[in-house]
Amino acid sequence: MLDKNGIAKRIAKEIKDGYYVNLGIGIPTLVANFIPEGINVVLQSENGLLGMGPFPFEGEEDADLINAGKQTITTLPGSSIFDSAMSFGMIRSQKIDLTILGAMEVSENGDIANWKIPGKMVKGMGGAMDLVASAKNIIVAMQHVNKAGESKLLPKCSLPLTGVSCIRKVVTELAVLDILPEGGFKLVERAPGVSVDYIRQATAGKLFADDNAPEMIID
Amino acid sequence: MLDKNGIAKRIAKEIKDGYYVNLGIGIPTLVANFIPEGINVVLQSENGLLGMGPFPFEGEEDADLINAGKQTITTLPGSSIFDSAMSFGMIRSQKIDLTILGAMEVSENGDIANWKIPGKMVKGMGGAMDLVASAKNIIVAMQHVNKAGESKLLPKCSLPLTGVSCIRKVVTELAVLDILPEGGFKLVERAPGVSVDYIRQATAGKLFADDNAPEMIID
Amino acid sequence: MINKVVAGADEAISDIKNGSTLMLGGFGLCGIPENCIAALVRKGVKELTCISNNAGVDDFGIGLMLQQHQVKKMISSYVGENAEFERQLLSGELEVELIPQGTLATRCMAAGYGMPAIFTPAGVGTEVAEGKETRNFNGKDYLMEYAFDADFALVKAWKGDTAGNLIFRSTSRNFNPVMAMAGKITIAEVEELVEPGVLDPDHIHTPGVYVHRIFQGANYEKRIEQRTVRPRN
Amino acid sequence: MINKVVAGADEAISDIKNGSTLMLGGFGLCGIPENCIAALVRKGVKELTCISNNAGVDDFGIGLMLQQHQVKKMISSYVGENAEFERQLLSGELEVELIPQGTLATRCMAAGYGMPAIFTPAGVGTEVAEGKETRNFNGKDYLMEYAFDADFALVKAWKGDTAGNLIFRSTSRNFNPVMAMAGKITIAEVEELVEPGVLDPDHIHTPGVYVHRIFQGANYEKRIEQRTVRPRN
Repeated sequence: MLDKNGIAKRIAKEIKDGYYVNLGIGIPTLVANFIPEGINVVLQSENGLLGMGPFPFEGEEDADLINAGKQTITTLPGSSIFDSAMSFGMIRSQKIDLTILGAMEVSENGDIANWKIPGKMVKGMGGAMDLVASAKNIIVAMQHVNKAGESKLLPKCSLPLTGVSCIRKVVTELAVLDILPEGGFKLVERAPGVSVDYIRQATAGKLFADDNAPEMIID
Repeated sequence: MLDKNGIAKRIAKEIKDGYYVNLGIGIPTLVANFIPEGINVVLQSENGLLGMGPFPFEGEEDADLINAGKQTITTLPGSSIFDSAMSFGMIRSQKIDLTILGAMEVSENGDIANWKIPGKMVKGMGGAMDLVASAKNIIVAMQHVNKAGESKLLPKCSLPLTGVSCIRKVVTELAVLDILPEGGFKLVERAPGVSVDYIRQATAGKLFADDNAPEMIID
Repeated sequence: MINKVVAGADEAISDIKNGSTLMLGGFGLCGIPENCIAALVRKGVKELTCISNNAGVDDFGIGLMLQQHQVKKMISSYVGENAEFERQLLSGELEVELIPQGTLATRCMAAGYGMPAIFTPAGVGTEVAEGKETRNFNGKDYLMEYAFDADFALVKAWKGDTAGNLIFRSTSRNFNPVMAMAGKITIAEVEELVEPGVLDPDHIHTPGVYVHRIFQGANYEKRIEQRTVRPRN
Repeated sequence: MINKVVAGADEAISDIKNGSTLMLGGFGLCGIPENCIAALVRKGVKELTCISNNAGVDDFGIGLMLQQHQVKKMISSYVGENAEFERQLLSGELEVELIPQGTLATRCMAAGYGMPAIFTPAGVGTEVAEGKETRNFNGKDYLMEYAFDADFALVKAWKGDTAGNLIFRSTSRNFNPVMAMAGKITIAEVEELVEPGVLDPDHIHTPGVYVHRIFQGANYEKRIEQRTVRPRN
């Protein structure tokens, strides 16, 4: 079973040389720490930056330079700054190769719910609806089951949707799963030490799982 | 009867302190030479400049700095440069207070034709259709009659239109005329030495003319 | 050039009235019009509709106006990190319209560019689409969203000149340029106000034609919401 | 950063084929991609559809491609000053679609911003409106105009870095940034190519994500169409 860093590490392997990538808040942010050496990747922050660098050294924080999670960050040589309209313009026109974001629920047809729980205070969707509606390649980083032990990979989302039929890959603490165009989760890799049966029980949506599905290789 | 400079001079009197103004090619360009002293006006050139200055001194021409008539020009302190989308964005959102342009024909309901003569080589409308469709205040600078002696102020335009019901004021070699919201040209001022009868004969469209219409004062 | 300078924030916002619709630039607390917000609190105008990506924190940004019960409605994409906001929302005192961040930015741009409506795929098939026209182009569904109609836009820039030209610094740019274009009256506060000619025309982000009033702000606090750092080695 | 550098114009345009749709930046002869045009003439591709505000003059700019009969269709707002153009047009060899300049710019922007269509009042009630959807918003009529769909955008910038970031100089900016955003493949030629980090991130007009190939051009002629000067006193 993977911890958060393990999920981030596994997702990092999906990033290819030359990709522009948007990382959501939470586990997706951790992915930046595991981008393989020698691969040129540019991180977009939707508040208006291409080429997001690491956190600043202590004492060098700049209040005018933050990411979409409102964290102080840095630029890199070759960074560019732009306004919010251009930022979502490049998202809508699919200039971003890969979007990685978290989810509360994902359905077997690729719907995602990650912004609202009825009855609880709703903070808002931020840029998530724009990202999922536009991105050509979206990976969801999430826990396979919630704290009550219920599957978050469902036949149909129960929570209000963020986007429809948009997710194609999910990475959880248990597995890597593709969402098939015709519907259903396809088990691609198991987390180390996790059995196919365990994944089957943790997946409420339709699962296509080969008993010989390979274990993932992370490091 | 006014010459071209006279028409430009008279139009310049319509420019108020604090105006952003777009000047078309031809007589409108001459208006810049007659903007009263002490009035702060910013000229927009729709190829992407606010704050158009005079022609450069000989030897200081810059191929990268031209106006919409493709003439070499200069900037002024406080000028700004922008792309064509923003330029027409500010035109459409009515940030330009006054547009002055030429016309082949104007009708009594404010239609304008100035881009196409069927059977002749058509060069294009450039930015004229955008300007007339959006500007809140448009003055047409034109000759009252064509070379054949026919009126260009008509009940209805005969040439293909550039814009519909958009012109509110016309300045010709003979007169200043308002176009009334309910239709019809209203004589506001006569050119020096031109009689109301003369203007009546030169105007094919409906004319509302007071026999005591004043002569214009230009200098 | 046309001089847009006013003495300060109080003069700049003097005609903002109860019930006005305002756009406020900034993302989180980054690039917010601190001086204008302080002046609005001093003036005490109420029943405001605020279009702003976020709603500040309890004791800074729009949070200061919430404390004084000046806001009737927020139109935002994300409103976390604000206990007073939550209290007013749950009590029914405050109305909130949550819209996707890109839709928010593009509805501002539409106003500035004189486009009455735009099409975006954001929110198709979700509750955001309820009551909106959906239209298919090339096999993909889009929502039609209308340009905003704001009485005032309050923006914060780094440098500005007396003709109203603005330059933003780093990611404090965010929503400021698109809101500057979109306000019927646009008020810009800047850290440094200079004479015309000091700013390179090629570097200007917001041409002065969009800015109706400009002043040099004071005492910028520029609070940081999430101070994240890394150790030196 | 991602390196977008190619050796030169010939490599940059090597996959432009007969029948491709191209956007070409520039206004008149100002800010046109001179090196790319020369390479297209060398390559001899034909049946091109060119989206460009103007069509050059007889012996410069797109006029050079017209001389070689490489252009099937021009989509422009103004095409004067070109005798060969007129000859081909009258002989039926060349197809021309004239559209308002703001519509041209905005249809580029729409493509770059992922908006399938936009609304503009330009051309309402004229022959430009024929066959187009007209829609009324707030009492005013607008035409719906579609985003352009161009295989390649060829733009000319002043400075660029290896990551594809572009800075334009003065009014040679014009259509270049909106076309840079709009091409499926965007090729940028620059007067000066620098390493990442040389250009200030706040000064960049076109972020590198929009640019697929970049090279330093050579022998810029930058011809002036209307040399207008004033005497020194």
